[in-house]
Amino acid sequence: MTYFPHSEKEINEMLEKIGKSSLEDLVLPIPEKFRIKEIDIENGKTEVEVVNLFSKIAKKNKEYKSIFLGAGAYNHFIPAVIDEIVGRQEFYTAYTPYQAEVSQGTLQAIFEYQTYIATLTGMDASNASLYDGATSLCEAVIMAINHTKKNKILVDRFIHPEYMKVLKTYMNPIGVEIVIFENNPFYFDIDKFKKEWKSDFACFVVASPNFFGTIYDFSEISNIIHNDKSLLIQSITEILSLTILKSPGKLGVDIACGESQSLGIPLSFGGPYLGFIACKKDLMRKLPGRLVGQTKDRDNNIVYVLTLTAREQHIRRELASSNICSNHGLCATRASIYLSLLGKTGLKTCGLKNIENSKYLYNNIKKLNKFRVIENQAFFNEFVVITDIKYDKIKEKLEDNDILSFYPMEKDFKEYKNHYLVTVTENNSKEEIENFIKVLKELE
Amino acid sequence: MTYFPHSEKEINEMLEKIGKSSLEDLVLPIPEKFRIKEIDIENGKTEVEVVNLFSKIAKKNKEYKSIFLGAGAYNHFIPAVIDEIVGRQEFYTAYTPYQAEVSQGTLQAIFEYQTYIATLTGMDASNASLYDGATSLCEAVIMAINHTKKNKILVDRFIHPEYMKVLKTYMNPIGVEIVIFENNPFYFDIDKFKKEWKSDFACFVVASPNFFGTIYDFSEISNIIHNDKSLLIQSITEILSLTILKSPGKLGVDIACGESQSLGIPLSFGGPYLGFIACKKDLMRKLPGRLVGQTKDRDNNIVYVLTLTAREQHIRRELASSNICSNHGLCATRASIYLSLLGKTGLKTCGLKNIENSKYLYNNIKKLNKFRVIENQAFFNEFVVITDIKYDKIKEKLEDNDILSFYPMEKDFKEYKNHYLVTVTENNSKEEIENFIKVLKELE
Amino acid sequence: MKDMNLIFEKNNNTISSYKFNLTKNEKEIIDHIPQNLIDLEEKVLPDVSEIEVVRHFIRLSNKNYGVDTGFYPLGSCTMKYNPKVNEKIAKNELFLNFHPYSDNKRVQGILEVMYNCKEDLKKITGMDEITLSPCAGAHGELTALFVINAYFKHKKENRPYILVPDSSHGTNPASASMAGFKVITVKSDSNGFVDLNDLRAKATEEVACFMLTNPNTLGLYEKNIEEIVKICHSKDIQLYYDGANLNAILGISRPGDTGFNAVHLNLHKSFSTPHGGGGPGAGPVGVKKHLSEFLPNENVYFENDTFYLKENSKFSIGKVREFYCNFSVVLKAYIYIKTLGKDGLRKSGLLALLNANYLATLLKEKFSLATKDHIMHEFVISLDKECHDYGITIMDFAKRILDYGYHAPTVSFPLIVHNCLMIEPTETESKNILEEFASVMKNILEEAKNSPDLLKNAPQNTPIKRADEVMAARQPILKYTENF
Amino acid sequence: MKDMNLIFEKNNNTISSYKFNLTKNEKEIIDHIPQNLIDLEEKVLPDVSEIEVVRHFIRLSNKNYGVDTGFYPLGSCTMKYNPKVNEKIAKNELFLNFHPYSDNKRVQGILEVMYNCKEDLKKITGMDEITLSPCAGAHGELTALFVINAYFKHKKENRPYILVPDSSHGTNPASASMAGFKVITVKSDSNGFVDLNDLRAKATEEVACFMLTNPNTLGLYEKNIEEIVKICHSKDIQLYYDGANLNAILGISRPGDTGFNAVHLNLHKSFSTPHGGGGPGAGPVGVKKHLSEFLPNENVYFENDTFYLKENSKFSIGKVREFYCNFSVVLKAYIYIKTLGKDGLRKSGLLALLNANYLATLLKEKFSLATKDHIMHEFVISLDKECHDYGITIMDFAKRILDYGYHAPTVSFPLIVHNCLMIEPTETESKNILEEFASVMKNILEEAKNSPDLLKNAPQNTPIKRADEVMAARQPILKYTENF
Ligand SMILES: Cc1ncc(COP(=O)(O)O)c(C=O)c1O
Ligand SMILES: Cc1ncc(COP(=O)(O)O)c(C=O)c1O
Repeated sequence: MTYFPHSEKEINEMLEKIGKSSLEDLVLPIPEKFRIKEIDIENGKTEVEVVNLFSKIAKKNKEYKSIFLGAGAYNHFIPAVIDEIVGRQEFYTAYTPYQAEVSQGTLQAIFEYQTYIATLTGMDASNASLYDGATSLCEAVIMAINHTKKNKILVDRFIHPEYMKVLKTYMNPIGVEIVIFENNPFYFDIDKFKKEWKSDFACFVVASPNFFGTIYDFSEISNIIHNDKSLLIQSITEILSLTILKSPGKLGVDIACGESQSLGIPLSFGGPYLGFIACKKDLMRKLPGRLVGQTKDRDNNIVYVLTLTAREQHIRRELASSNICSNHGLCATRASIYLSLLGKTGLKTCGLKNIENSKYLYNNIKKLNKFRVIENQAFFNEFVVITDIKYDKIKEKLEDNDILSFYPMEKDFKEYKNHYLVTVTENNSKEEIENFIKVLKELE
Repeated sequence: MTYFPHSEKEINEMLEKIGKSSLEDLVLPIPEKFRIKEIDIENGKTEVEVVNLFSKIAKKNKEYKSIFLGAGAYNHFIPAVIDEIVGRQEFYTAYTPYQAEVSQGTLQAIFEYQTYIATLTGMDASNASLYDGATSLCEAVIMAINHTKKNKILVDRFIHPEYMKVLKTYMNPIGVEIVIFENNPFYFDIDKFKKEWKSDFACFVVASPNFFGTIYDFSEISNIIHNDKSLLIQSITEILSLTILKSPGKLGVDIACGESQSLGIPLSFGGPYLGFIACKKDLMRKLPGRLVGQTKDRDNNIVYVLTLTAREQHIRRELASSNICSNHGLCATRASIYLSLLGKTGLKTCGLKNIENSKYLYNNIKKLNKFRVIENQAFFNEFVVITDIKYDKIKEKLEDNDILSFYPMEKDFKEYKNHYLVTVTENNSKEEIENFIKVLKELE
Repeated sequence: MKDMNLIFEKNNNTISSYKFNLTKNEKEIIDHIPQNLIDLEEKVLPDVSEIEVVRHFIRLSNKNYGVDTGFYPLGSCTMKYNPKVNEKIAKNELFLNFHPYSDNKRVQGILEVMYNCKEDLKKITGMDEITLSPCAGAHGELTALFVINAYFKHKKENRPYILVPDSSHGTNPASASMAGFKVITVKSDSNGFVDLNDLRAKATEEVACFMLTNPNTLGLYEKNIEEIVKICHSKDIQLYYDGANLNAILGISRPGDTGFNAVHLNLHKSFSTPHGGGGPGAGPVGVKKHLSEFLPNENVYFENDTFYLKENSKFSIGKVREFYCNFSVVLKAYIYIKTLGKDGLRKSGLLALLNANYLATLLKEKFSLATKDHIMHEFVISLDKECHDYGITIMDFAKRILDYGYHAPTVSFPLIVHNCLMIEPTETESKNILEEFASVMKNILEEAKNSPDLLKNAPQNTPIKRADEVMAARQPILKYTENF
Repeated sequence: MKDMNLIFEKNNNTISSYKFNLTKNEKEIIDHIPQNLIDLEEKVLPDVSEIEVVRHFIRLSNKNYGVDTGFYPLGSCTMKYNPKVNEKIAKNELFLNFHPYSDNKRVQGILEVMYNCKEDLKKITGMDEITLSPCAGAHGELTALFVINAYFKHKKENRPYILVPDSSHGTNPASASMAGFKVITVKSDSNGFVDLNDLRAKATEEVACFMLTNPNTLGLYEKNIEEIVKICHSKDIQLYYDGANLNAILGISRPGDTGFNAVHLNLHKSFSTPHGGGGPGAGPVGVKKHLSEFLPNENVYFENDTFYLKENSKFSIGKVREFYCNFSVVLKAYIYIKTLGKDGLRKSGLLALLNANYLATLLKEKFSLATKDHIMHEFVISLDKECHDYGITIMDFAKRILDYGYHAPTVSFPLIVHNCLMIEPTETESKNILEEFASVMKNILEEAKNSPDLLKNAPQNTPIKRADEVMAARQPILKYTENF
C-alpha cells in the first residue's frame, strides 16, 4: 500500500512539463556510483496484511495483570477524553506552530500546559516541553552552569539512576565535574550537606521524592546555596506528587525539572514521555526550547505565539540556550487535557488516592513475616520493602502471578541488598492490592 | 461520575430566579403518588471504576481465532480510516440534519452513500438508510403493496430465514398473505416459477445470493412479473457481491433491498447494522425514510438537504410512506467512507478476493473424504458443505480450535440435514484457511 | 448541476488505489459463475488515494455541528453530552468482533451487558419485561403496537383504532397505521393538555391503545394523568408511553407506576448514546406482565450462572429485526447507567427540569410561551404574532440563531402551535450558556423588529447560505450522475 | 490582559468535578508525611465538567491547521501524510501498556519491532549499527557528536572543532556546542554548494566532524560530494549526514555508500510519523563500524530466538535518555516501512522529487529560484527584490498564503538567502494541489505589485489576525495569572 495521489497519466504530464523523460532522470544529480537500484527489504503489503502482521506481533507481548512498579514510569489512569481530543487530526498532524494564525490550537493548549506546570512547581515560567525527565535534568544543570559560570556540580546520590547516567553522558564532553552527595535514602542528611557543600558548585541537584520514594525535607538548604549565588535544582520523576506536596518554589528551588509522563501519557515501554522544566523569573531567558507567550493580534484579541525565539538554535545557532527544536508537544497537549479534566478536585483526590492505596499496601506488607518496611518513611506512591527472600524466587513468584513489582535497589545501589521498590497508584484496584498481598504471603 | 456543568452556587441562583426553593419543587406537576424517591439500582461510579468494571466484563467474551461464517453478518476487513473519520465529534454527536446550513457534512456524506448504493444496485434512487436487511425487506414489500394495491406476495423460500421471520411479523397485522415459492436452493427453478406465479401477487421476493450462497439466474422472470404490473424485489444480505455480479437493475429488479453491514461496519454481535433500499424512478416517491437531495443555496452553490419530506411521518403522519424517523445514519456514513476509500480498484479486488478465498476452501473441502460440496454451485463467498459427521462432533471440534463455521441448514430448512453453510472473506488469511482445512481433515 | 466537491469528481485512477492481493487471475477466479450473471464493467466509483479521502471527509466534518461543537437545544431530541468513556469502552474489540451466531459460552460478557441493562431499564421504567430489539423510537412504537395487536387478537377482541393526541409526534400515527390500525386524533385543550371530554368520547371498546407522550410535546406533564389512566383502563385500552421525553422524569417517576402498559425508550436521547447524525439509536420496549408473552421472540435471560438468548413464547409476535439488538448502543447506554447510578440519574432529571425552567424564565421576559402551566424539561414558544407583525417566517428566525453559533431549536413542532420553536436544553448545559442563548434570542427579536432582513438573509456565518428546499423537492436529484 | 477563553476562566467548581473515591479522610491519609512538606492550598486549577473541557479543546483544534486539513509545504519538515493504519495499530494496548522495566519475555513483540526497524534502517541508510534512542533530530545530532567526541578521545586525538555549512540548520551548530565543540562555518559558493576551497582551508586535523545536509537546505544535492568525502576522510574528519532531507533519496541512494560516517534520521519526517504540533518524534542515529562501540549504552539485539535490550560496550558514551526509545514513534515508522516496502519507499523518493521539480517549474515562470541547478525534493525561492520593490516583508507574503487556505512554506531559512521561502511539497500531494498552489502564489505576486496592503494586512481569513510577536517578546507573559 502506498499513499501517492498521482495517476500514471499525471506523472507523465508532470514529467513532460519539467522536461524529463522518466522519473529516473530526477536522480541524475546523484553520482551514479552512489545510486542503488533497490533497498534490500521486503516488498510492500496491503492494509489487511499489515494489520494481520502487527496483531500477530502484538500478541507476542504478554500484559501484566497488575503493575506495582513506578521507578520513573507510572501506571496511572488515563481518562478517555484525552485520546478523543489528541486524535483530532488538527492537533496530531500539525507541525511546530510557526504560523501562529493557523496554530492557535496548539499554542493555547501549550500556554495552558506552561501555566499548569508553573502552578504545580510554584515557579514563574515553564517551557513548552522537553524530551523526558533525564534530559530535562541535563538542561537544568546546563542552565545553572551558564548562569553561575561555575563548572562543578553537586548531585544527590539518590536521584533516578537513569537520570544520573544521562547526566554523566551530557557533562563529560563539556568537562563539568559531578560530585556525588552521599545522602541518606530515607531522610535528608542536612548536617552532612552543610559539610559537603562548597561555594564552587554551580548547583545542587536533589530528587524529591527520591528514587527510594522518600519525600525529603530540604527546606533549609536553599539559603546556604543561594548565599554562594548557586542554584538549587529539584528533579521530580512523579509530578503528581506535587498535588499534595509543597511545591519546589516554596522550598526555595530555582529550577524544577523532571518527568510528567504521569499526566495522561501511556507507559508505552518507555517513550515518548514528557520532560518538564520550570524556573524562577530571573532564569527565564535561559530556559531551553520553545516558549509560548501571550500577545495580541491586529484585532486586539489576545492570542498566543512562540516567543523569546532569539534564545533558540535557529537564530542563535552555536550560542543558543539549547539545541532542542522538535520537543514533545503532543505529550504536553495530553498533559494539558489531563490537568484540565481532573482539575482541582480530580488532582487532589488523585494524589490522595495514590497515597491511600500505597499506604494500605505498606501497612499490610509491614504485617507479613518475611517482609519489612522502613518505619515512618515519608512517601507518596512508592516505598522500600526489605526481605531476605532470594530475588529470583520473588521474581518468579510475581511473574507466575502476572505482577510487575519489587525493583531491586541493589541493581543501582550496591549496598542496598534485599531492598526493593514497590509502587501503588490510583489505578491499582483494591482487588489487585489484596491479591498482591496474598501472593506475597505465599512467599513467607 | 456525572456530566453537569453546574456549581451548587449556580443551581441556587437559578432556583431563585425561577422562584423555586429547591430542585424538588420542579417535580410538583407530577402527582405525589407517582413520584419515587430513588430508583432501585446501584450508585454511580468514577471513570476508573467504570473502565475496570467493563474491561472485566469484556474479558468474559472469548474471541474466535477464525470466523468462517457469514449467513447475513460478514467478517470483512475494516480500514483504519473509517473509525478515524466517524470518530470526529462533528459527525457522531450531531442529530438528524434538520438544519442544512450546519449539517452539510452529514448531508453530503449521505448523498454520496445514496449514489454508491444506487450505483451498486443499478437503481435510480436509494434512501438515506434503514435499520437492517430484514426491516428493509419489509419496507420494500410495503412499497410493492401500496404501489400495486394487491395484498398477496410470493416469497422465495431461500431468502435469509431471519428476514422471513421479520417479514411475517410485519405482514401479519396488516393482513398480507405470504405465499412461499419452493425453489431449489442451488439453482433458480424457472419452470416451477412460471407455474406458481399468479397475477394477484403484489411482488416476488428473491434473494441472490440466497441463504445457501447460491447466485440465482432469474433474468427471465422480470418480464413475467411486470406483465402483471407486479414488482420484482431482490433481497441481498451480502452487498459486496454486487462488486462482481450483475446489478439488480440489469436483472429487471424494481426494488433492491438488504444489508450493507459488509461496508465497514463491525459485526458487533448483530447490530447496529445498515439496511439499504433502492428502487426505479417511478417508485422513488414511495421510498421509506430520509432522502438527501441536491439543491442550491442563496450564493448559488450546490448544497444538500433532506428532501421529499412530504412523504414522511412528521408531515404525513398516519399516511406516511413509513414511520421511520431516526435511521442508521452513522452506519451509512461509515459505508460512504468505506466505498470512497476502496473505490473502483479496491472494491473489485475485494470482491474477487472473497471469491478466490472461498473457492480455495471449496476446492480443498471437495478433496476431503467425509465432506462433500455441491458440484458447480455458483457462489460469491459462501457455499454449502455436506457431511454425515454428527453436528455436535463438528461443533466441538471447531470450538476447540476457536473456529466459527458450519451453520446447520437443518435449523431453518428441516429436510436439509447434514447441510452446512461455510463462508470465507478477504479477511481470512491463507494461514487461517489452511488451518481450517487441517482441522476438518482431523474430523475424517 | 455538477458539484466539484463530490468524491466522485476526484476520481483520477491513482497509482495508490486501495487493493487486495490476488494470487489467481480474474478469469480463473470467477469461472464457476455463469458469464451472464457477472458484470465487471466500471461503475461510477472514485479511485483516489487515502489522503484525499481523509481530507474530503474532514472537510465535510467541518461543515457539521454537533453537541461537542456547542449548544443544541433541539426540542424532543434530548441532545445531551455523549460521554467519551462510553465511546472508548464500546471500541473494545472484545465487544466489537463477535458474530451474532457466536456460541453462547463465548459471549457471556456481551449477554451480561444486555441482561443487566434490561433489568436496570425495568427498574427505571417500572415495567415487568423489556425487549432490547427495536432499533429506534419509531421501531419501538411499531413493536409495541404489534404486541398490543397480538394481545387483543389473542383475547379475540377486535380493536381497529389507536388514539393519538393532536400534539403527538408523527411517528405515533405512522406506526399505528403500519401496525394495521386506524388512527383517531384526540384534541388538546386550550392549555395544551389532553382534552378529557374528547378522550372520553373517543375511548371506546374499539380502541386498542392510547399513545401518550408525558411530559407531552409542549413540555407539560399531563395534569389529568390519573383520570386519563382511569378512562383508558376502564375500557382495557392499552396506555402507551412514548419515551422520547423520559429525560424529564428520570429517577423521579416511573411510567409503570403511573399506569402505562407499554413504553419505548430512546437510548439515543435519555441515555446519552450519540445520535450519529441520524442514528443508530435503540428503542427498547417495556411492557406489563399481561403483554410480555407477546413480545418479540428471542430475548436475553439468566439461569444457572449463564446468560443466553432464547426464543421465549409461542404467543410472540415474532422477530422485528435480523439479530437481537443494536448491541453497541445498548452497551453505551448501560455504561451511562452504571456511571451515573441512582443518584446521578435522578439528578440529571432534576437538572434537566432546572435548565428548561431557567431558560423559559429568561425568555418569558420577551417571548410568549405556548403554555401557561409549569413546564418540565422542555418548552415551546410561539412566534406567530412576531412572524405576522415583522413579516418574517419562523424559519427566518431559526436560521438567524445559527448565525450566533448555536443549533436551532425544533421548528414548527408540535403542529398545534403555529410558528413555534421547541426548546430542550438538557441537563448538560451550563447556566452561562443558557444566559448567552437567552440574550441572543432577545437580540434576534430586536433584529426582527428593526432589521428583519438580517433574519430573512440568515444564515450568513454558516458554512453555506440558506438552502433552497423547494428547489430540491421540485425535481429531486438524489444521486450524482456523471453527465448532468 | 485577561483571556476569557482560557480554561482557567471557566473554573466554576462544578458539582460534576472529576473524582477518585477515597475511603479514609484526608488527615489520616497523609499523616505519615511531615506537615511542613505538605501543601493542599488551592492552586490555580480549573474545576469544570467534562463537556466543557471537551468543547474547549475541540474549539482549540478548530483553530489549528494540519496535513489532514490541507497542503503543508513547510520546507525541511517533510509534512507528508500520516497513515491512519499506523495510528490504529499504535493504539493497541498490547503495544501501549508495557512498563519499561517489564520482563524481557513479556515484550518480545515490542523488542521485535525495535530490532527489525533497526535492521531495516541499517539497510535504508547503509550504516553498520543504529541506536533508536534519540528523541528527535537535534537529539540525534547531539548523540552522534557525543559518539564522535568519544571516538577521538579514545584515539587520544584532540579535535575541538566542528564544521557546518553556512546553509546548515541551527540545530547543527547548537548541538556542536552542547557536545563541547567549537563551531567553524564553511561558506557556500554562489550556486549554493559547499565552497570546496573554503572547506579545504578549514578541514584540519583539529576538526572532528563535518555536518552536512544532503540534499542541502537549498534542495541541492552536493555536486562535489565525492570531493567533500575525500577531503574529510583524508583528515579522518567524520562526515555527518543530517537526515532531515533523507526523503529526497529514500530508496535511491544511501548515505553509508556515499561515505558518511554517521547519520541521524527524522522518523517524524521521512517515515511519516505525525509531528503532533511539535513532536514527539524520533531521531535514530546510524554509524559505521569504527564508531559503533561508542554508541549509547543499551541497544536491542536478537540471539537464540529472543530479542532483548542490553548494555553493549565499555566504550559507550552512556545513556542519552531515560528509557531506550520513543517506542510508539518507532512502531509507526516501522509500520510505514512494512507498508510501502522496497518499491514503495523508492517510489516515494522519486515522487517527492517529481512534485518538487514540478512545482518549481510552475513557479519559475514568475519567481526567482535561489538556485540554478537541478533541485531535488525541495527548493528555495527568493523574494528579496519583490520585498524591496513593493515595500512588503517576506512575512507579509507568507501570511497572505494562509488566506488562501494553505500552510505557508518555511520562512527565512536557510539564512544565506534573504527574504526566502523554502518549499517542500512531499510525495503525498496531488498534481492538482500543486497547480492550485502555484497559481495562488502567482496571484499573491500580482497582489504584492498592485495592492500590497492585501499582504500587509494578511491574514484575514484565518481564525485570528496577524499576531504581534514583538509585543510578546518585549515583556513575556508565559502563563496565566489570576489577577493581571
Ligand atoms: C416524541 C417523539 N416520539 C418518537 C420519536 C421517534 O424516535 P426515533 O427518531 O428514535 O425513531 C421522536 C424523535 O424525534 C420523538 O421526539
Ligand atoms: C535540516 C534539519 N536538521 C535538523 C532538524 C532538527 O530536527 P528535530 O526538529 O527533529 O530536532 C531539522 C528540523 O526542522 C532540520 O530541518
